Amino acid sequence: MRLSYPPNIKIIQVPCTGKVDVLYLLKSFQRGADGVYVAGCMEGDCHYLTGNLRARKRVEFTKKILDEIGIGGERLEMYNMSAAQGPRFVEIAKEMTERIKKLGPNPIKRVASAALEYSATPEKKECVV
Amino acid sequence: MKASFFPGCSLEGTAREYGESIDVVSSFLGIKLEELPGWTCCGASAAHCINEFLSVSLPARNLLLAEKLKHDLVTPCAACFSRLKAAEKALTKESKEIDASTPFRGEIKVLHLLEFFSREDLIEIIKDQVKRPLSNLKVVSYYGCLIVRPPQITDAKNWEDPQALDNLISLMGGESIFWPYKTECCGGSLLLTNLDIVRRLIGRILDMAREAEADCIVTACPLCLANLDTRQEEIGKAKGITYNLPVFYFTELLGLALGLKGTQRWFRRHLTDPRPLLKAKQLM
Amino acid sequence: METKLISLPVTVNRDTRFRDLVVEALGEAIFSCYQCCKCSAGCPVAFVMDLLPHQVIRSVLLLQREKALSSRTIWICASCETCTTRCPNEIDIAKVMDVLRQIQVESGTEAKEPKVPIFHRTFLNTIKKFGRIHELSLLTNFLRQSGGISDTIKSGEWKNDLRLGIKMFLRGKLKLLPPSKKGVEELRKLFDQAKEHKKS
Amino acid sequence: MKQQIVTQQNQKTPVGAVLLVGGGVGSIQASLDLANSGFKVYMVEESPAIGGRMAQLDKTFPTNDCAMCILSPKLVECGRHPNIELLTYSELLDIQGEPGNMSAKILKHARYVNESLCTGCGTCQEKCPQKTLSEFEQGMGTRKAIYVPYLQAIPNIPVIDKDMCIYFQKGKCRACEKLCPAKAIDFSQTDQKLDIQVGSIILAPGYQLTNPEVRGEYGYGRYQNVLTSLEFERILSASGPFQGHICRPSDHAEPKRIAWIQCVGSRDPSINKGYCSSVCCMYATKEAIIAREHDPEVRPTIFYMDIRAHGKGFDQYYERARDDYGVRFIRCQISKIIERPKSKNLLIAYVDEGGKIVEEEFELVVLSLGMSASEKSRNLAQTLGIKLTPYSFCQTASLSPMETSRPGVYVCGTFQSPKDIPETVSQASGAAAFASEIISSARGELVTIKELPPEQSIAGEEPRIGVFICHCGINIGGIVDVPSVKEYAKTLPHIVYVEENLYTCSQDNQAKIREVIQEKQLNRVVVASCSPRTHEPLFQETIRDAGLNKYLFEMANIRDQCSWVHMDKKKEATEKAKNLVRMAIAKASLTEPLHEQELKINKRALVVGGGAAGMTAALGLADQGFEVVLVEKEKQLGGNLRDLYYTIHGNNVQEFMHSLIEKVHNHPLIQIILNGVIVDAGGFKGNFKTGIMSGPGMAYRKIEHGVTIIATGGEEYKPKEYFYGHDERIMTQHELEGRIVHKEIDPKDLQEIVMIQCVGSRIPERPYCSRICCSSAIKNALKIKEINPNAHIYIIYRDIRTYGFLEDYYTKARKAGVIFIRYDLDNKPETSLEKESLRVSVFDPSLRETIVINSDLLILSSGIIPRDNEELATLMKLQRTQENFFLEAHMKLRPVDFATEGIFLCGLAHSPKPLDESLSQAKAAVSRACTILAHDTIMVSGIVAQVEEKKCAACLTCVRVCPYKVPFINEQGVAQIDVALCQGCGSCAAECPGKAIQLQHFKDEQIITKSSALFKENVA
Ligand SMILES: Cc1cc2nc3c(=O)[nH]c(=O)nc-3n(C[C@H](O)[C@H](O)[C@H](O)COP(=O)(O)OP(=O)(O)OC[C@H]3O[C@@H](n4cnc5c(N)ncnc54)[C@H](O)[C@@H]3O)c2cc1C
Ligand SMILES: Cc1cc2nc3c(=O)[nH]c(=O)nc-3n(C[C@H](O)[C@H](O)[C@H](O)COP(=O)(O)OP(=O)(O)OC[C@H]3O[C@@H](n4cnc5c(N)ncnc54)[C@H](O)[C@@H]3O)c2cc1C
Ligand code: SF4
Ligand code: SF4
Ligand code: SF4
Ligand code: SF4
Ligand code: SF4
Ligand code: SF4
Ligand code: SF4
Ligand code: SF4
Repeated sequence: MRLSYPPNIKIIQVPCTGKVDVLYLLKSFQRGADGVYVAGCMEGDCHYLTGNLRARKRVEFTKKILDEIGIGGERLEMYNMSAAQGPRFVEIAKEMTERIKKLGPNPIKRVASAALEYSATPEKKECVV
Repeated sequence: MKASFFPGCSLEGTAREYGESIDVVSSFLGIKLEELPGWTCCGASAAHCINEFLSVSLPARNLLLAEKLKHDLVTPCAACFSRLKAAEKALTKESKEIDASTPFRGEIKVLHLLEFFSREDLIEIIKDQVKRPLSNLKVVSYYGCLIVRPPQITDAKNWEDPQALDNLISLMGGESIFWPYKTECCGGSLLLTNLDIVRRLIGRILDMAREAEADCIVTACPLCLANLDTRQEEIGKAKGITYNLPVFYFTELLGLALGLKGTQRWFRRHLTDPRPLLKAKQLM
Repeated sequence: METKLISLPVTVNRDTRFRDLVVEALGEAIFSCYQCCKCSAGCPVAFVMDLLPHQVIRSVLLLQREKALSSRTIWICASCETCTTRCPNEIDIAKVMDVLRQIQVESGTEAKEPKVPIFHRTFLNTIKKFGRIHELSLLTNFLRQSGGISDTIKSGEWKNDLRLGIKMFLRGKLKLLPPSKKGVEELRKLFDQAKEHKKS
Repeated sequence: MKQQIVTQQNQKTPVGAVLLVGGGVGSIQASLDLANSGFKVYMVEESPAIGGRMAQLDKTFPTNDCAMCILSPKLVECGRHPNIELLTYSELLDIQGEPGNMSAKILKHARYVNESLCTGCGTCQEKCPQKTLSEFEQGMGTRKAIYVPYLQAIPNIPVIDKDMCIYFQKGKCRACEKLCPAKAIDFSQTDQKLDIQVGSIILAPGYQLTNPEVRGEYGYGRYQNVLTSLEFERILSASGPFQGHICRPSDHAEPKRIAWIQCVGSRDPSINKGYCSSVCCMYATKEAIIAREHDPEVRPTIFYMDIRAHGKGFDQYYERARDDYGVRFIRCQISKIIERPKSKNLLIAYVDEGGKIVEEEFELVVLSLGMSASEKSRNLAQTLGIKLTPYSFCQTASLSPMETSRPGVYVCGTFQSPKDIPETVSQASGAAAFASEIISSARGELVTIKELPPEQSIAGEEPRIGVFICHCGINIGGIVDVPSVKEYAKTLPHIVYVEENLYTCSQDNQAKIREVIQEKQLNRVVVASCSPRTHEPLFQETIRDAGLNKYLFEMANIRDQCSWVHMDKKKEATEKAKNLVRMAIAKASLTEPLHEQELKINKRALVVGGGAAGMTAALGLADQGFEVVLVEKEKQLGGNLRDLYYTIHGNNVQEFMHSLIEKVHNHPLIQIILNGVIVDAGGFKGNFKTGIMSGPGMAYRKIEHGVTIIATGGEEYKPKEYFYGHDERIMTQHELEGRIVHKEIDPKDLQEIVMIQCVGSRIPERPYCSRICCSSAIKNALKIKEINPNAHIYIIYRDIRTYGFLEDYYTKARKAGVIFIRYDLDNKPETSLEKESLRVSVFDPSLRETIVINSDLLILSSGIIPRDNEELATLMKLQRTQENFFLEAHMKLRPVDFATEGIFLCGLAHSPKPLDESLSQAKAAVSRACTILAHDTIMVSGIVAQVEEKKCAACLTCVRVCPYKVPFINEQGVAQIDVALCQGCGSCAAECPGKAIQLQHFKDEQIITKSSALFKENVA
């Protein structure tokens, strides 16, 4: 299935969302990402047992930091999806893009919009889109 | 084409038009249906209910008579068919002491008239002879219970979705409508004892035929026809609807499609008069 | 604790004679019933039954003779053979009904639906007398035997029936004269033999 | 003596190859086990691709994993494995020869596509003008005349369906030939016959759905909205004909009221399908749950007879469906479906809980069809001279369900009996153990081991990056302006070489990449193409062949994540492709060679537990030539077998046990330690060290071993219910069996016996089904009936769970007159115990009245609980379920592996199961263990976490976080991570507060540089 989603989304692979560091998320915003989301496996389905649960905690934590420093926690999100959920992947990509468009560009920079996705277990994630 | 014919008791009474149409149609098609001489009642639903021995021996007597004549035994009634087949199975399973001097050898077959009319050679003839195609006539086929059930007895192949009547309708140029109540029970055996149950059963069948947008119903059994035809008015009245769904014997429709004489006379005998419908469809 | 009892507890019987009769007529197959209810779910007259077909089988297996024989079910079963046709365990439920009716009739007690056995008896008597069924005689005899005439009058049904009767008559559907008594002698013999084939 | 020599001379040496028939999940598992333990594998699959039925499923119970996600990696592994040869679109015609040395005749159908030229680009499929219904989509979707059965199919090579192809039928077209960029279409191909030499054969041809038309009353084929369960799986599937959108065929409306009818074509002796298909109760439950998840307004109803949730975790799944998802379960077999002529809705009449007839309308009905052996596999069995059961499944020995009637030919999966995926997988491993046992002396003889050039050092070099950008036919090139991406790439730092290819992955381009690496002295390679999922290993292999470390490869995903998903936005897609290439190059410039550590493997195995499972595992490994240490904590071997006398199939258990014990004792490679207690454990896959105290003096020994098999078993639950222990007439099934055998009870003296099922099982404290007690009760009831046919036996049950062919015994028991009475948890039977009388009263839901039975005996079918295993679990860091059974790595596809590599489990330690299944599982553990023991060394992945000791504050964060419990604080007081154990998830690195941990290949610097590369232009 080749469903389309907005091209402003770029994917960075990590072995597991458990690898997504608070640092990466913050750095991304610092460099100019307008939005970032983390796409992990379904809860309870983590290839590495509990990585996605940890990631969620970190994302929640980073959202707070973003709120405090004035970038806004809404620009960051964590999603869970299985590799079979192509349509959901697209839906999320669209939803996130819409959300970021509404929020406008990252206050740190002035140029166009881009979102970054940290995606786990690449071999699973892509087979659907 | 020759066969022994077991008319069953109702052909001279309530099902007169069935008998008449069978005569006319079969002689037109060159079939010799010879009434089994000395036949007696098969016991119908009564015998098996209260007397095991009679339930086999009553039909068996007829079967043995027929075997002597060496022709297959054809019957137009579902109940007779069912009883004769049951006897046939019982006799071939364990030669019962009905008449030890002439055991049943199983050399003849018991056939329902519908089966008989579905023979390939007859189908070919009918196909060629249709004079007045039943165009635009939307028909649902009603087989009832005992022509098909239970398959161990009836040897029916497609007992949950029989096709013989539907095929004949299509052959005659009518529109055979698919509906789910082809073999739903009409309560025939309870007609005289539990009329209210029967009314409910018939009511459901009529309702479904209406829902399927049928113009009429076709059957192959005197009891089924009697049930579906005679009680329409009273059932409809209780529900505040007019069914007006004529019920035909398939041989009557054959007579009509083949352009044979006498159809008027048969149709007059129906309680739900089919003539207005046939006129409306320009089939009369 | 909430109790779900509908009737008093029944102590399981140890006397298997009743069940043995059914098994004799039907074979061991009846034991294989796993109470799937398919027979009942497909029975066209289940809505008026006091014991559903699967319960009839169950009562036979649990040796509850009275329950089975005094049921309305065994008489209003329309012998449509739906249950038999579809039972996954090849249990001839329709035949179980027959056997229970036969046992009931022989027991001499009154049936729950007395009209039905009377009808069947009248039917067989008509055959015995004429060799074939004469619808008019059957009808009148049955009404007389079952007290049906007064019933129909009471219920007002007679108007309906009368109207129907007249219509049938007008359409030539009522044969007035009984059939000639072909083969009746032979049949008598069968009826005599039948008496020897009682159940119990 | 002389004679022996003669036969030995005649006997050819075994062939180290195995033939697998079928390409379903069973076959895939067996082939990977075999190929990874030193054997050559040929896999014959009749369809154009492997995957079997599992590839068609949406999710899988009881974990709801996506079937394709968990299967796909295995498919890819099979497709790429140097020792597995896939013979798809082929069939086995005949075999000749003796076990160990057979020759197989195979017919390879013409594909009309040259397999070595085709790159799987899909152009032909796209352009072929001829459409037809897709078998894979169960006729609900379409495919072309030239097609690959499904998206992720392996091999990804199309086949021309001759009957549909316009050229073959009418002599014109050849569009595919014209347009194939690889010139791979070959209309001149013909069917080929191959002869293959193998040592043994495994049959895994799977099942087909039972024909729904056997039960005409359900109207399949006549009623549009009556579907088969497999059709419904496709409807649920996101890659299915409706993209996972639930809609019904008649009008494509979204059905809300959906009904499932169970046991269609199963448990139906009237059509010679007397067996239970074992999976349909669970898959219907699963489909109902998923339908609800797709659309919360869906109201699922399941009409069933018994819910057969007899597997691990199944009862909990069923209860969740009922309680959390509102799935309505109604116990009634349906007699008929009625389609309403206008709405095409479906009417179903059923008997409700109160014994009333109810008619209800549904918008969609799914028939839970059972499994049948296909006619083809029946024919195959006949040609091979293999006996079939009366139901036409493969006949096997009753205690060895993988051995067919022909020596050297084994079976696994659903052709042996209906079963789910985990059981198929486990049996497949078991069959692999059998198949390899007879050829174990030829291990390693036919496998290919690649010679690699030495790796060149790049230490101190500046990055010199080569970039290869793929057009993928028109897949990429049709959308993305590849030449401009190429020009752009040239402008980026460290770039030495850029090239565009039509197909970067084609054979000749692989050679080209190798050349360029040499020529231009490249030390990093970037490929911008399809997807790392399928192609990364290929390119890594290519650069390794050229002497570069494989971690110096990086991929930019410009097809799956760019051209395919932005087809309508060519300009943006090209921009994005540039971004992706820039990011990949940025990361590549920082990649480092990683070294996979090579560790020696200790070829000894430790088996813990000397019951049936443990002994069988020990023997299996020893017969494969490996040394085994078998530890049993009791003073003798046997476990539960010691007081088990007969199985339901009539096997003599004591005889079986004694011969097993004797074999174990006499095997030169098995060392038995009785009265052994494991007191410490350490090490990792290939190199474990376990301390055991044993013997009367409790002497301590340290055992070094490469693998561990846990077979610590389970035991009977001692009931607290129903006056157990208060009266000698009340006992468990197990006790009854013993007393009958020892003549303490004479069934002839008994008139009335009551058995109560699920004692101690399926209750809140122990929510699982013990799986064997239904058949144990039936076994003992039949035993009593055999001796005393007049005994009245009443079995009071909740659901009878005689899955698979065990159903026949249930039928047999009923026929013998055993009466079954159902109860619910909130209406349990009650016992009253007085001096003389033992009375059981129970509400009979059929007659809806309470029945009282004056019983001579009350037999409790008590469940199985795990043996005390807490200490062992802690020592070996093994995971357990809530109920304390051991927990496997993955419920579906790794049923006998622990998450910790190198440790396996089997028997009752895993979950309750009958003897034959314990034995199969023990064999499976053997096979899995062999995949490690067969090697001399193992490579440990380079992607592991490393601690920078100076930065470590010993805060214990990593120790807590690691899902595999790898990090520990060493003697130096800093965290240490064992590379052999680390799975490379990176969780520890992400949480280490001092940033003392880095995950190789995904270092902070590498990831941040890569993500920052996206913004370089913007910020600059
Ligand atoms: C609707 C449905 C839902 C299910 N859901 C689940 C679930 O959620 N979880 C679960 O555990 N199980 C589920 N199952 C069961 C699961 O499908 C099986 O357990 C599993 O597929 C069995 O695998 P197998 O390898 O034995 O056979 P198959 O998957 O049938 O594979 C056999 C392969 O052999 C090939 N083949 C056949 N004959 C030959 C021959 N003569 N020569 C060469 N090749 C041949 C076939 O083409 C096929 O590719 C479900 C089943 C159904 C019907
Ligand atoms: C009550 C009961 C009734 C059964 N009835 C039937 C039946 O009728 N039909 C049928 O087919 N199957 C039956 N089974 C199942 C069958 O017995 C088992 O499947 C089979 O025996 C396999 O058992 P096992 O080897 O996994 O475990 P067990 O037989 O339990 O053996 C495990 C062994 O491991 C030892 N052990 C435990 N922990 C340690 C440790 N830490 N260190 C060392 N050793 C340890 C134990 O002492 C024991 O000897 C029954 C099982 C039970 C419990
Ligand atoms: S259908 Fe057959 S098995 Fe099912 S309850 Fe009725 S008699 Fe028993
Ligand atoms: S035969 Fe009797 S019990 Fe059976 S389905 Fe028909 S009416 Fe019901
Ligand atoms: S030749 Fe056949 S397969 Fe090729 S494109 Fe034409 S129809 Fe399709
Ligand atoms: S077009 Fe050629 S290379 Fe591409 S998939 Fe088809 S056959 Fe293979
Ligand atoms: S009881 Fe068995 S055959 Fe019936 S649906 Fe459940 S698993 Fe399938
Ligand atoms: S590497 Fe290129 S040619 Fe090969 S599949 Fe991927 S994108 Fe297509
Ligand atoms: S008795 Fe045992 S096998 Fe049967 S359902 Fe209960 S726990 Fe499961
Ligand atoms: S990378 Fe994962 S598995 Fe490895 S030590 Fe860290 S947390 Fe554990």
